[in-house]
Amino acid sequence: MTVIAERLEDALARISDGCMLAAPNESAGVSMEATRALIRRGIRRLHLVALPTSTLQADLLIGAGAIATLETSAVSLGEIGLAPRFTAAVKSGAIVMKDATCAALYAALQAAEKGIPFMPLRGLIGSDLARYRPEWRVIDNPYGHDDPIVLLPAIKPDVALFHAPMADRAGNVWIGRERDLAILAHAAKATVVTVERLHEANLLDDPVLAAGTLPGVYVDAVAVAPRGAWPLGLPDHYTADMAHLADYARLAATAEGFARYLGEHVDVKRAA
Amino acid sequence: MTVIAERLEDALARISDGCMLAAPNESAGVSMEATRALIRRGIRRLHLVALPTSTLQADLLIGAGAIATLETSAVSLGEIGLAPRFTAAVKSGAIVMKDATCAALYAALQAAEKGIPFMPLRGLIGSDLARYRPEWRVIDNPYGHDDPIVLLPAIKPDVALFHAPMADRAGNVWIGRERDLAILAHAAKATVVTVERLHEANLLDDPVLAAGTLPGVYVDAVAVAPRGAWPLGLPDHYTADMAHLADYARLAATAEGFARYLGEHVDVKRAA
Amino acid sequence: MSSARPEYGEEELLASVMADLIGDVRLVAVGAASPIPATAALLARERGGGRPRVSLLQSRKHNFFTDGGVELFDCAGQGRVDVFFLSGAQIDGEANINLVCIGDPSRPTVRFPGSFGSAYLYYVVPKVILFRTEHSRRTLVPKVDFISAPGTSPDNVYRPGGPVALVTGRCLFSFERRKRRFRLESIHPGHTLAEIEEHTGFAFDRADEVAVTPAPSAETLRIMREVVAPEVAEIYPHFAAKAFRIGAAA
Amino acid sequence: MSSARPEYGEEELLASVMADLIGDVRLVAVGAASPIPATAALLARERGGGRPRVSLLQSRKHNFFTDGGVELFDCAGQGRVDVFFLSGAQIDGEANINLVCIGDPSRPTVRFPGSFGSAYLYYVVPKVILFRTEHSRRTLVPKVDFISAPGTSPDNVYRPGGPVALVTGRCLFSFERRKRRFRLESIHPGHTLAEIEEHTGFAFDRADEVAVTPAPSAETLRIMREVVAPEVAEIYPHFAAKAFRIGAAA
Repeated sequence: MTVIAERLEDALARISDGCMLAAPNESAGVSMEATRALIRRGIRRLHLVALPTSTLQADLLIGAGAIATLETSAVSLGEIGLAPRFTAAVKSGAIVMKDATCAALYAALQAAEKGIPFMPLRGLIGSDLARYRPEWRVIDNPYGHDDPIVLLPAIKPDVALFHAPMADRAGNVWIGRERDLAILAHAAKATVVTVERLHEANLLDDPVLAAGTLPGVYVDAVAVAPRGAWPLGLPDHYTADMAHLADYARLAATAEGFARYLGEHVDVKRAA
Repeated sequence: MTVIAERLEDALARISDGCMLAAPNESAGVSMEATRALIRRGIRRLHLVALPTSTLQADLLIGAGAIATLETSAVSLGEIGLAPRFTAAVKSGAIVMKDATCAALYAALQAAEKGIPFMPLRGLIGSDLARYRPEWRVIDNPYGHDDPIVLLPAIKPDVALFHAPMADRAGNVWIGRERDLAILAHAAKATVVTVERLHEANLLDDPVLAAGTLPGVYVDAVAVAPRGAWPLGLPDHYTADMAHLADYARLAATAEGFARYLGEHVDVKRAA
Repeated sequence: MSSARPEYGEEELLASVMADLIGDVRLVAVGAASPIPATAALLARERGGGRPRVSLLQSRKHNFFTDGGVELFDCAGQGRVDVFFLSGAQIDGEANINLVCIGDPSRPTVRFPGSFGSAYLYYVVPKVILFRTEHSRRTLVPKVDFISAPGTSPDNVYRPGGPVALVTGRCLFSFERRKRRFRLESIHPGHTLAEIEEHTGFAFDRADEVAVTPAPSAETLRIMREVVAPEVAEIYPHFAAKAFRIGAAA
Repeated sequence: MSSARPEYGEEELLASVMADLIGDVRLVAVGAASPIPATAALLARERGGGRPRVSLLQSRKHNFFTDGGVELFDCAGQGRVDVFFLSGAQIDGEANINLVCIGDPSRPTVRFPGSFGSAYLYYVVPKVILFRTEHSRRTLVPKVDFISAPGTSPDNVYRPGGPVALVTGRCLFSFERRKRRFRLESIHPGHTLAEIEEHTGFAFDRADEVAVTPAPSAETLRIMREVVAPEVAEIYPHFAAKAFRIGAAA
């Protein structure tokens, strides 16, 4: 049964040092509140899979020393520019960067979703991405003639973590058209969700809401975190806090500035 | 651009003799109105792919001589019993029956959805289904050791045909949680939909409705057909007409009775 | 009906047996046209205070899947579906099931509806409970004519799942995968070993003394009739009318 | 700025060039951080009376996908996405693009955000329009340091898609897949062939006389400013403020 946690920290208990953590990008719903709580807890050695890209979440975790391996298709601060801690960490070799491309990450997570060991995918051949991914095997398509195709092994995260508009007390989570969140939850062994609010009725009782609902069977823990994506946006709810992100980019340009940012915005929990 | 057809027959123009037609089962939304119209038009030699099973739709098309090949996991009339025309046609060899299992049909259609030539799937090995499907190839899982796994070639239907609650004038179709309809539309080269009614606003403008909407980019033609799933049900809208289905089962037990059913319920169009 | 026989119907007994077989698990799924398994699953959920979660594929209300028909199979592939129920037009002593036909499949003498989800779910769901009320040499055969799904697989075939039991109108068999044989666990009240041997087309193991299937407890009967029966009646009105004498105009 | 130069900005010219490149197609998709391609796509849609359909991935209003981020890639794999836009930190003369790094990828001297969707979409979208406003020997190089996605593939590699053109701040190149070379098609008003040769790091083909890129027509400018600009401003307020002098408090 899904735990509706009183404290965010309780919901995050199953995200342990060294685990493979999967998260969506900001257009689907990033739990920044949980990300800050994990940093406060001092989480270490994460293998972060960001589907398919990341922005502040990866940069913050990297800067805080929480990430050993990052697997994603791109990290930047969007219109604000490069992600400073990501860039510095890759250049210094502080993290292992597994560069991917969006479609390959989707396919590998969908392989886990379907319980199959691998998924074939077009493209990829001749990209240097493949040179650094020996696990991407090229086979001859059994249904073609001299037709090489890449196989991608399934990615099965230990935990998926994201933010969504609402959940009910049975653990059903309304994700709307952000189906990436369903792929993550289906593929991962466990799923932790923060939500803007609890919906008092069962989301599955209304056929219109049910169409956008991830069933609680996939969801291990839910915690309420109003504006939990801040300073990123949540689609149809609030936009990104661009001024804050610009401040972040400025501070995070140096290790000292980043430490100051952590002190001001992460080390102390926001007032509810 | 999607055509919102004045006449159902116009929407069906792209479903031609000999094509591969894909349809969902009755728990997702079967367009029985379109099925009757196709029979009236005298359609022939269909390769029907029923995802993952069928009931009256396949039986009616078979009885009317419209089907050359049927690819599905089961055909019956549910609680009413066996599907009489299906049973007779398989026994006499009048149709080619490609027996499948639900998960294999989903995987093969999802291969088309992902633009990949095949999809691997667990199970299947040792089933006699595989004995009659030489196109289901067994390979050794490249990520395992002595680990045989079946590959299923993609199924790419020419046309997907189904019934849904509503569409808007841009061709967006509200399918709710019946995601099988999206798989069919994504996999097929063209999609024809009948709906209970037109929704005057754009379905994508409302985030809650958008979560259950198939975008018009996949939809070639829409026609309005109130109670278009009758005598089958449409989830959350109306239930199956069990008395009518029982009558059908009784009549369709013989070729003569089936001809009488066609004369009474198919040859003449229902009043709107 | 013997005068010593407690006051419950055959369907209630079978549902009670199946509910006990479900055990303490997270998720039970029930396919179409399965009123007794549906009753058993809802009974297990009610007795477990909401655990296991139950998805009745034929129900709108008791089916929590929202990703279409594919979700059951994906969910099972992920290892999340603990229990599923399968039947067979024929079931043989190695737990192979036939849902397709008798005779040459291209010109069969008898044709059944088809394999449904069996050729996948039988492999990946850890506890598959086989059920077939009709216990006869017609249904329980030495060897099935067509293997929709095999009871066991060679060691190198990925197979986390498979049959654990077979519930019939006469008895309960367990299945031992290693030995590829059924074992008679208990005989339903009112039935005999001789009768079971007469009507079973395959050989099976048994103890010298075979137990009698326990009758449903008063509490189980109460829950089944008061809480579960109305839920089942929404999906299977004819069945509920017969099994529980409730609902259904027909 | 020459006094003969018509009254339009560089962004308007580039959007007009890209809109012409789109042609008569069914579906155009535009990725994140692509304000000029977004302007071009919306302009093409407006001029075509609703055709092509346009999906701006960064927009809520102008993104019709409802199946999550995966849908663009599936849709492209199905062959339904006719046009996409890609950029590169480096682009070389064989249309290889680099979005990853310079130097050893495990210890690069320069690191870019990453490959995004390029290593898939570049292969399957029939018309990929490359764009890079900065036209310099830093961006247009003889050979990229890292191939995020190759401009061409061997004949046996499944590749229905690939680059058709490269739009820079100075000119328009077409790309000839067979020859694996760019061809200078037209030089933007105010720029010269000598300047382009000086600032391009790779060799390219050209006619003896290279055309001047046509200025946007008055009607195109009107549609762009009156209809498209407000739509673009909702997604890219800073860009719209600069390019169209509208909206955006900042």
